[in-house]
Amino acid sequence: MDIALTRHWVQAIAEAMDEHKDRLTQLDAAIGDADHGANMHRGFSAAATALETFQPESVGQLLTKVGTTLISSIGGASGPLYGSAFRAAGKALTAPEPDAAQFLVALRAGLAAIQAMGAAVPGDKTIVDAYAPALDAFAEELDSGGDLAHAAARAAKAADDGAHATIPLQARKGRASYLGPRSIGHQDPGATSTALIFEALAKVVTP
Amino acid sequence: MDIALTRHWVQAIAEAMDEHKDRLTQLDAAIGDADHGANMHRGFSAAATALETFQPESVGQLLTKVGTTLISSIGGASGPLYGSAFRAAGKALTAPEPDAAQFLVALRAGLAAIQAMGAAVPGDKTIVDAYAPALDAFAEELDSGGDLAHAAARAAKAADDGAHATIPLQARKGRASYLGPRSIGHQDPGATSTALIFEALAKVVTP
Amino acid sequence: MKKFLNTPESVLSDALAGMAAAHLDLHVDQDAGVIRRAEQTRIGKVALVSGGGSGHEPLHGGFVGTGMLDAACPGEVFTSPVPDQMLAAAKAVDGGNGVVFVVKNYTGDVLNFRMAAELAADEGIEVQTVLVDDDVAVQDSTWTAGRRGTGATVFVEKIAGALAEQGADLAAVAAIGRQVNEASRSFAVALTACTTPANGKPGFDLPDDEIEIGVGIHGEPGRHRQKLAPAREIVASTMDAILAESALADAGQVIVMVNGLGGTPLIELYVVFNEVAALLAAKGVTVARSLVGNYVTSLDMAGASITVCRADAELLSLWDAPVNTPALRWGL
Amino acid sequence: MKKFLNTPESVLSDALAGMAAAHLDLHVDQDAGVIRRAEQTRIGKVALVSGGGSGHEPLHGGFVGTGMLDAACPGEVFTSPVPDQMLAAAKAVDGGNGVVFVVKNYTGDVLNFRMAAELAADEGIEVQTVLVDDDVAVQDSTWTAGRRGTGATVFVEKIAGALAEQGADLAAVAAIGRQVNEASRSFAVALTACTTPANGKPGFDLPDDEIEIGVGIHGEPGRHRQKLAPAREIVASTMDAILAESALADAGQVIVMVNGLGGTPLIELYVVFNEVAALLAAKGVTVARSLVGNYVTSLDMAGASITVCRADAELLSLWDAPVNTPALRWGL
Ligand SMILES: Nc1ncnc2c1ncn2[C@@H]1O[C@H](COP(=O)(O)OP(=O)(O)O)[C@@H](O)[C@H]1O
Ligand SMILES: Nc1ncnc2c1ncn2[C@@H]1O[C@H](COP(=O)(O)OP(=O)(O)O)[C@@H](O)[C@H]1O
Ligand SMILES: [Mg+2]
Ligand SMILES: [Mg+2]
Ligand SMILES: [Mg+2]
Ligand SMILES: [Mg+2]
Repeated sequence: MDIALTRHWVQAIAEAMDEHKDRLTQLDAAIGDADHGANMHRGFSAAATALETFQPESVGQLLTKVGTTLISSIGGASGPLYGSAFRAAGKALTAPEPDAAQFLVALRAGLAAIQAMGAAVPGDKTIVDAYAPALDAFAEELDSGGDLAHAAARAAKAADDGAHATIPLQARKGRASYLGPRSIGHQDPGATSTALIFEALAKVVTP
Repeated sequence: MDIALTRHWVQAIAEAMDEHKDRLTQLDAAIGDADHGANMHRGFSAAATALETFQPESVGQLLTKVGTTLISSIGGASGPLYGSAFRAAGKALTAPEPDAAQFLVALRAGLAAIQAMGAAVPGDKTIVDAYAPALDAFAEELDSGGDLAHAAARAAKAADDGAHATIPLQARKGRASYLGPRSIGHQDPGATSTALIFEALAKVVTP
Repeated sequence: MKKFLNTPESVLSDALAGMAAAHLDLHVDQDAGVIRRAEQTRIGKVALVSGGGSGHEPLHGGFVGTGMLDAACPGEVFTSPVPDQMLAAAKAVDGGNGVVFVVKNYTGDVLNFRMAAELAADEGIEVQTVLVDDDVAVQDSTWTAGRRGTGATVFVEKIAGALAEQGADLAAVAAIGRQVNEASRSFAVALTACTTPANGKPGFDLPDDEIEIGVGIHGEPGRHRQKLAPAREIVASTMDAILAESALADAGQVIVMVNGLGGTPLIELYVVFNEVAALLAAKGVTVARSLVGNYVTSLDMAGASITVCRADAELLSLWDAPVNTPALRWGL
Repeated sequence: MKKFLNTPESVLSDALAGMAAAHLDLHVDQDAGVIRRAEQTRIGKVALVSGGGSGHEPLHGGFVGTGMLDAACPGEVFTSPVPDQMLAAAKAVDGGNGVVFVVKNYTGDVLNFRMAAELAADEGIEVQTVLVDDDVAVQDSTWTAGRRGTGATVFVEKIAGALAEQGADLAAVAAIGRQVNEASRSFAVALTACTTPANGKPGFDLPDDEIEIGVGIHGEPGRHRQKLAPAREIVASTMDAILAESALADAGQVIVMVNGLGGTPLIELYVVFNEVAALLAAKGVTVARSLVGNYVTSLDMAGASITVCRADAELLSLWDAPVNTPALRWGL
């Protein structure tokens, strides 16, 4: 993972959020407050814009900058969560251009930050339900000798499956938890945006 | 016209207003503020109730009482107009049990009161457009030798025709005048309630 | 129809009971149909009485209190009160120096207040009537019942109320009320129709992308409809209508009210106010005072009205005078 | 969607510009996303900062002023503000004796305010957070994010604001804020969904004869739906939910707010208040103070919330202390 590729990743996320803005908002309307699409779009547009004039010395610096920008521009629950995740990922990287395994460590730091902050565990119908299985798949692929592209592809698939698997769950964190059993039957917006983030990663690292 | 018959008339008006409440309100919704049915119903119910314990010595006293009750219970434009009409009619009667010609004089005093108060002329799309032709028909029938029953029947028909004839008119008085040309194409609620009043009269005086 | 009510018939009495429970400074006489200050009128003070159909809350009952009205007479929903109410109010609050009736120009209000004024005169109470007719959506011609009374009522009641509180006589209080009315013009736009409890459904049908221009405050349709437009455009044409009639071009200072019709939230009213302020600033007119909120409503109608009042130093100082009512309160 | 706006994206900045134009006592810093008193904080006075998503007007910006908040941070519609805003607010209004953050209990608000508190601490500003969680429609359990913060926010801001104005220290101001929150419980019912400008259509579909019970203030669906019922029944079940949690039975005196959610007119709120007052009177509880109106809204949602706060003499005297904000004003 180099700086150029990471820039492309953020750019790809911004495009995905733009494209899927309405879908995310609709998912949030069903069990939340109908702003997740606008939130993610605002945040990653801001991040992409911030990167235009930012010349980092490492992937870590770049990711940290993205996180800081997300925190300063999203608000809501997703702002601090995604923002802290990117910041933690960035700070976890020591190598300026991490290899796949080092990148996995960074992604793990991101998930840890989200859980430290939001206290969600798998099954709570949150970001974690897409993020955690994505990392498991990523790690498995690396363990069995796969490269970054393959690992990212499997992570994307796992994140998407994880997002779908939130449908039958009852939310126990965030705004959707207020609905109690009525949150069942709807896909979690945050898990869905996480799946988009991993899909964007897979896209940019696939040669 | 005797006291008992006049009581029946007021009772019949009250019943008609109850029955046609929704229609009057719908007509008023189109070009006014959707309260004419409720207003007329409230007013004539109150009048009928007031008469239950009222022992007048003349038809005139009875009509005056009805007018006073309408003024105290309707409000809106129709309260003072109909109330003053009944009061003026009552006060115009000297004979305790007027004949048809004397009753016509009373009805005329009622119309005069409405016009003195509201300054409407025929064609303004108001009560007057039903009331005035009703009196003309009433007078014509008496002139050609008809009795009260026939005169009232012709008046009822003329009032109803007059109410229908308000449809193509543009309102120049009352709330409907605010609509300008948009008031065209709707039947005037007040003219319609006047038609009901004459229809009730025809009903009770027909043997 | 979805409303918080027990029965359509009991809305008014339930709401009045609620007002009585909420505002201990008010005395609500349900039998007489009068809301008045709990405190007796100071001897010699000119009393202000207003009233009209209900469904416009906080108008009028919400403006009863020190520095504004002495009493208000609520009619049935959208129906002028009956003369007995205004007579009872006048008798209850007359301080010996006469009563000003503040009457919005609707046939029903005019006729019922006129009868009440005659009855009051019979009882030896001197009455002066201030007719409010500020709504430029209606042409004041022999073809109509004249301009309607809407938002300016708040300005008339506040400013005449302040002068009365300062001890002015009947003629002076009535005169300033008329002056405020003359200096004020309003125009309203509806995004939806309203539903009266008795009718149970919206007064008119309005497609999802159309708005009704020049509505009154009784759910009656307006002068015409048009496609929904950006707030800036709606405000521009509304202000055109207002400014065309009121010769505000040479007005140094104005009081402005951006008023919600009942179903429009405050955030949108601020958007509207922003456009009004920008437009007046561009014309060199200073917004000296303003109100943004729900003051003269039309049940649950979504929409807004704009009222502009040309104000000199005297009007502004009366505007700033203390007022303590449920809906308007400062300096006390 | 029919709203007064220019574009869905500009609603917030246009509304803030409108607030700035309407309220000259306020300083609206659009860049920083901060609404604060135009006057500098008195040296030594503890400052109160609140904030949250927009769409709840007059909350929070309408409660900035003497005797209440020092600053408010408006987020995007229904979206918590970002930490930068609260940090900027804290820096702008700190009077040297610390800042109280009044935070409604939503994951987003909690997380963003927490980050801001850390950043403020880094800059040497002492921050205490008062978390408001009064909505009994949500069970406070490990299965949820905890009770939401709704109507009690007004009570907390008013009473803690009064104590801060009197010169109390940071711990005392935070403590009374927490005490008010503990003493307060709320419950809301919606007759319609609301429409966010970004979404453009109602957040949920509600049949013409059904209402949504236990809604929050962000357009999210409630706990269940039921058929429309008379106001008396709706209030009875709402008050059951409130009284079950807050042990008000032995409360001598309470402050009550009947709050409109944005699309419900005042006449209906008075009908609701009447039922609340009757029900409390029957239980021997005295309504010592009350508010009836739109204070914590949910855009254009038709509906109402009821908040009850157990109040002792101290809370009542702080409630009565002078306040001068756009939305709450007395004694000044
Ligand atoms: N405690 C939490 N941990 C992890 N994710 C959470 C938590 N709370 C909420 N989320 C995620 O945030 C998403 C909602 O984000 P968003 O709509 O942007 O914020 P808000 O709920 O403040 O409107 C939810 O779908 C959920 O996935
Ligand atoms: N100046 C007037 N002269 C005669 N009739 C009038 C006048 N103004 C209004 N009306 C009648 O009153 C009717 C409306 O009555 P109503 O709905 O009860 O009162 P409001 O208009 O005050 O709501 C109109 O349909 C019209 O016939
Ligand atoms: Mg959301
Ligand atoms: Mg009518
Ligand atoms: Mg009427
Ligand atoms: Mg949100």
